[in-house]
Amino acid sequence: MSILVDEKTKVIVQGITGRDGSFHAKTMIDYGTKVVAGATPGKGGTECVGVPVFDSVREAREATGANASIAYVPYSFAADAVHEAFDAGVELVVCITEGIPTSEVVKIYSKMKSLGVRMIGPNCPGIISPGKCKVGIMPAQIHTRGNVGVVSRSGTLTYEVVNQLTKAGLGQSTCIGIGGDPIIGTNFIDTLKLFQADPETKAIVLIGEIGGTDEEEAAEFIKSEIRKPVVGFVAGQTAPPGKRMGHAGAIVSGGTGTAAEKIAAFKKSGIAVADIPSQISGLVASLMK
Amino acid sequence: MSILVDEKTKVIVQGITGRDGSFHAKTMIDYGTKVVAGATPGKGGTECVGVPVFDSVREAREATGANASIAYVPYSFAADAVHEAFDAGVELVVCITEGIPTSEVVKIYSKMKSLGVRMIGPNCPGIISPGKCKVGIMPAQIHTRGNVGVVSRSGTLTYEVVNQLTKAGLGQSTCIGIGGDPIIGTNFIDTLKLFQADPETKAIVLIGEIGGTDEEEAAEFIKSEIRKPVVGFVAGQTAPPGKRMGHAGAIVSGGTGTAAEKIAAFKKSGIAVADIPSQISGLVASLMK
Amino acid sequence: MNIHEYQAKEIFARYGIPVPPGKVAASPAEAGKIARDLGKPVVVKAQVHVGGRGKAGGIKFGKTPEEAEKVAGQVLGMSIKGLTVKKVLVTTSVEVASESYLGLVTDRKAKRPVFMASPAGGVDIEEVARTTPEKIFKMHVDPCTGLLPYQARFLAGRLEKDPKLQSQIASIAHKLWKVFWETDCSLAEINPLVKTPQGEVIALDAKINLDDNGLFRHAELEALREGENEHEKAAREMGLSYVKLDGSVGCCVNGAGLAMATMDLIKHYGGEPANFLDIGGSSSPDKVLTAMRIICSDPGVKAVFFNIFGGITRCDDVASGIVRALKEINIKVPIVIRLTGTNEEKAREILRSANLTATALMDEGVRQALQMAKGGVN
Amino acid sequence: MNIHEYQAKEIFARYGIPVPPGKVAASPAEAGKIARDLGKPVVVKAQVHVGGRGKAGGIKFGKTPEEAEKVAGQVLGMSIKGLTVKKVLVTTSVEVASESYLGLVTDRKAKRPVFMASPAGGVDIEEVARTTPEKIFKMHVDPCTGLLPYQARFLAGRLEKDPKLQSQIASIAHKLWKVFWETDCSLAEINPLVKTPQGEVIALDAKINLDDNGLFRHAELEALREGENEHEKAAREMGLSYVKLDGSVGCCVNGAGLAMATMDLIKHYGGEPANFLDIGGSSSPDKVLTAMRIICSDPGVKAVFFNIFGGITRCDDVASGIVRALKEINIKVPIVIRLTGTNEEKAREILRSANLTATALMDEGVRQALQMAKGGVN
Repeated sequence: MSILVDEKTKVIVQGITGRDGSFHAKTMIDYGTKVVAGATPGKGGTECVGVPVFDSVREAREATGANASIAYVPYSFAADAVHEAFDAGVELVVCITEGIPTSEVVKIYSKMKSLGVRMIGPNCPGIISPGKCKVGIMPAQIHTRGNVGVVSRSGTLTYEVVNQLTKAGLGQSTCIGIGGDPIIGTNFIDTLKLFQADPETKAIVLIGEIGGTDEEEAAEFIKSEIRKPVVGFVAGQTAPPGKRMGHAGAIVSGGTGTAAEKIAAFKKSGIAVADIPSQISGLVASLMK
Repeated sequence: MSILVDEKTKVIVQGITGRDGSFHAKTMIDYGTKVVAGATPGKGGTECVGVPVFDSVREAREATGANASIAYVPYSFAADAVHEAFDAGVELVVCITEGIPTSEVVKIYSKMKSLGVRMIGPNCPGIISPGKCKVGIMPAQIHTRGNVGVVSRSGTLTYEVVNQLTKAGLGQSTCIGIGGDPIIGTNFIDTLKLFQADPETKAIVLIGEIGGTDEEEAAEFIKSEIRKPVVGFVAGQTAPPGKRMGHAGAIVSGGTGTAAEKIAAFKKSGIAVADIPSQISGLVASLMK
Repeated sequence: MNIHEYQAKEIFARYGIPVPPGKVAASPAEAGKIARDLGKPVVVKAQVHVGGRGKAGGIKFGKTPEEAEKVAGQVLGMSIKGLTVKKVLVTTSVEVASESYLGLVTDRKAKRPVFMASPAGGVDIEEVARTTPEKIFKMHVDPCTGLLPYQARFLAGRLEKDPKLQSQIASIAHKLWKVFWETDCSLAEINPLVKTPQGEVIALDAKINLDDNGLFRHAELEALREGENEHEKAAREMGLSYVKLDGSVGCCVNGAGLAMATMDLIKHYGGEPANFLDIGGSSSPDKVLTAMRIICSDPGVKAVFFNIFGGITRCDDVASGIVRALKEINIKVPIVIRLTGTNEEKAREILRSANLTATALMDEGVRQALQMAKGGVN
Repeated sequence: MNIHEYQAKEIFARYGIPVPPGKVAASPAEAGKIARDLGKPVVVKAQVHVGGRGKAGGIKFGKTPEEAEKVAGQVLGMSIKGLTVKKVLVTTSVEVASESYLGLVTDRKAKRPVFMASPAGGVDIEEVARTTPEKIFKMHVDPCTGLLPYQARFLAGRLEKDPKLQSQIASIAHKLWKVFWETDCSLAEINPLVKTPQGEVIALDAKINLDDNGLFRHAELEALREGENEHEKAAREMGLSYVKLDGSVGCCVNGAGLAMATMDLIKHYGGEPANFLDIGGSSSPDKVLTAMRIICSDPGVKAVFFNIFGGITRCDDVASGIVRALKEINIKVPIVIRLTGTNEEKAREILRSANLTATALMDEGVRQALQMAKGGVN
């Protein structure tokens, strides 16, 4: 097993005919992901990287039975693309796009909850179940199949950690980047629940960063609900308050959202905390023994 | 048993301190309904018809554990009252008010579906499970406990029919007026499902009227899903097209929504159709034998 | 409530939907002046609350201001389906390369608004729905998000192939949605939506029906109400629902469903109802008085039938109203009363004191009223 | 993005939220003229993007225009928490009977906007939240319906007892919601919201933070951006995220999380980062060039550390950028490069040809950079 995506996942690429869309569609296909269709308005009936293209997600889904989509769409159109996918009956939408207005994400979240569907992101690298399915932009070659579940608000920092795990012989069940925006569709707790229920996942790596209180809530949840070893790391210990550190969500404001608070919460909940990223694989290895 | 309301229903009266609110709260209490609280902004801490009044529905619900509410609120504030009740965690809201803009009801319906709660109405007389609980404005004395479920888009026409049933010795499990507006929270099919599942209900009377296609859809549903005898009646056979017959929803437009079509649909589905209201009790009696 | 094409086009223009320039005229001279000011060939269109005015000769062309004045003279005052044309809309004549349909209504089944687009424009959309439903494309609008860009794009794509025209149509769709939602419409329709040979998309006609329940928050739209006669106006202002019909038995009923059932029952027993009249929920003698004035003003009425099932409506209030009406209005037709329910006994006493009786049964009441109407004497 | 009080008040006024009349001034003379035009005693308020200006002496009263000019002269040019005051807001002085708080922020946990009201106004709301949380009343707003009347009523009821004042506050709450939602705010706050002895409710202060992600659809608000230095501006325009810090190791990293982790690691090994810099997803040599210009303009920087984990970012693009930067910019500090991932080998070749080397390990790179920064020689 694994979580959210696997061999059965059939993916529509929204914006497949764009530069990023076609590039990543190809890397996903090369990895073995079942990319069954693309959707670009006005390009219906054509083909792109060997995949049939439809004018709308609805047509793409009806023709292929896809159950997931990934949106490579500029920020001004990305919210619309997610709505389109949900309205077409897609159950899992991965939204890579950075820069979507928070108010639009609020509306998407509200719709998501009322339909009982799921968005990963926005502003995220996507999700990969190594050896099975990749729906995202992460470099595939650093991943290997195994039993560590990785969840992170970051992109490249996740690659750093996964790379390490792989080199240390610790494969991954699923790696998910949940996104760096203040409001995201799938958060730590949502993911932790899935990892807890997944028999393939034997240990969990949770990579947080400053801003918000998602890590604190995750810590509480881990303490009461997670029966698998968890290794935590929080980026941004040296970030000054009031400044946005790249990610729209990475900001210490009003004295809350500091790395120190998050690390304290992790420790209080019995999570093994890595001081620096390179300690993570060692901690995982020791806990999995 | 019975449907939706019974001895366990605990009711908040929204707008209890108004003229209509206090009058109907009293008749409900006299009937034995558990009216546990009233809510009127600015009147919190007072008492009305022997019931404690709160400023908000939230406070009323938290203090009393009420699970239903009824809104006696003018049309310009009624939609807000329904939202307030749902936001406070009330699961069943009866909205008597006539004249709420359709766009407001559309928004309420959308929220209702996403929260998994229920509104009866608007523009309806409410609901009564005779001998147990009355949440509405219907004259209580014409009802008697028994095994006929009555569902209707009308108010006084329902009284007419119920009165007849009672006089013919045919008591009712529950009588529900679903409302005369084009968009209503609970429709025929919703109610039919409940009557089918209710062991106390042995036969169903369905009173439709011109406008929309609710009756046609109910007929289809009855044919495939309902295993209890159904007697139908449709008001408005003599209504001219294009004219609104009182109820905002009672209008034949574009050649659809005619009584003739609805009656034909009923007959096609094997529903016993009464030509005139006074035939209804006879048909019910014969089918219940 | 229906409003005229010229009023709907004013609303469209306010929201930025392109409509041909034009103005409304009440006289041929006015129409001629508008045509002169426009400086182009015009169309003169009858403004009446009824469909099919084209076939009835209510739309005519005027190449010159003189011709416009002449045809306006023909259209003004003409009768279309029983309605007299009192106003015409004079607009520039538009060259048409193709016609399509774009409209929005409330979908009662889906319980949300639905957009409809059809390349079969300029004809009755209900006819298209019946004969070639595959030519109608639908998109439901989520009240939370409003019309989404992908939906507007879909609709536009069903009407035109050219991306430039598609984006014009998508933009019109967004504006039409705003018109519909912000002004509480029950229908907002462009039929035909035309493409000109120059590649512009224009709303050649405009139809708006307003949700009566929404009017309280649009005073400026309520002011557009017209075509009501004094009785309809009096009924509305008193909170009564009244629809005039052609029969001989006047009806005064509490509740819309019961009122319809009463009409049906009159028909069932071989008569014809003279009207639909619902005196509404909260009874008052004043309402009954107004209702009687309205019903009895119809010369076709040969008898009046009261059908009251007391709930919130109190029978004694209605009885008092009837007694007062008999004193204050010169009523020349017989009255048959059926009442039962709340305060029935009190009501009977009040009626007795005025030498009136009442039955408790609807069927009996209707049969009596029919007999009275046939007899024709007081 | 933060905007000034006077700009926020302009937005408030556009939405009908009552604010005291006033204008912004950049010189004492201008301030005096505004005070004269207002014809009343005024308050002169420093306009700086930082809190606590009152305590710092940035708010002063002027009973006469002359006094206003004088105090404006004191406030203009003063330094508050390191920021120089370049503008003052001159508004009429308002008599205050009581102060409260009304604000809206995005609640990251509930994933929707939340209204906050507190009778404890005029003080730091975060302080209130910490010390007396029971004095803060919250109401989440459903994005589908917006602020509902019952919610506005609830909030108003927490601030005042008098129904007239409550309805003024409820109306302000509705307008504040529109400001927040329609202009893509991340915070919209009135602190204090004051009641005057005459029974009027007025927004005495105004604070708005804008969601950076929403600015693309509000060109008029984007134009309010100020206080950026040239490097911050250059970074933003090139799509880089840059935050200046006080350490000695300049950082150039792809990805915000990795950039933060890099800073933390520098600290972990005993150094101090000179900046946060994320060169973003799609790499290009131009971006690297701009990043180097910005980093090296900081005189505190003693060494530059590149930390690149190639994914979408291609290592060869970054290497090319570094080589170009070394040619085009006069770089006086040593550069340490860590790179791995997409096109790593190509990148190493490019670097080799310019006599540069790169490590593949982050920890090693950081330690080297620290050594270099301490050594201080190229």
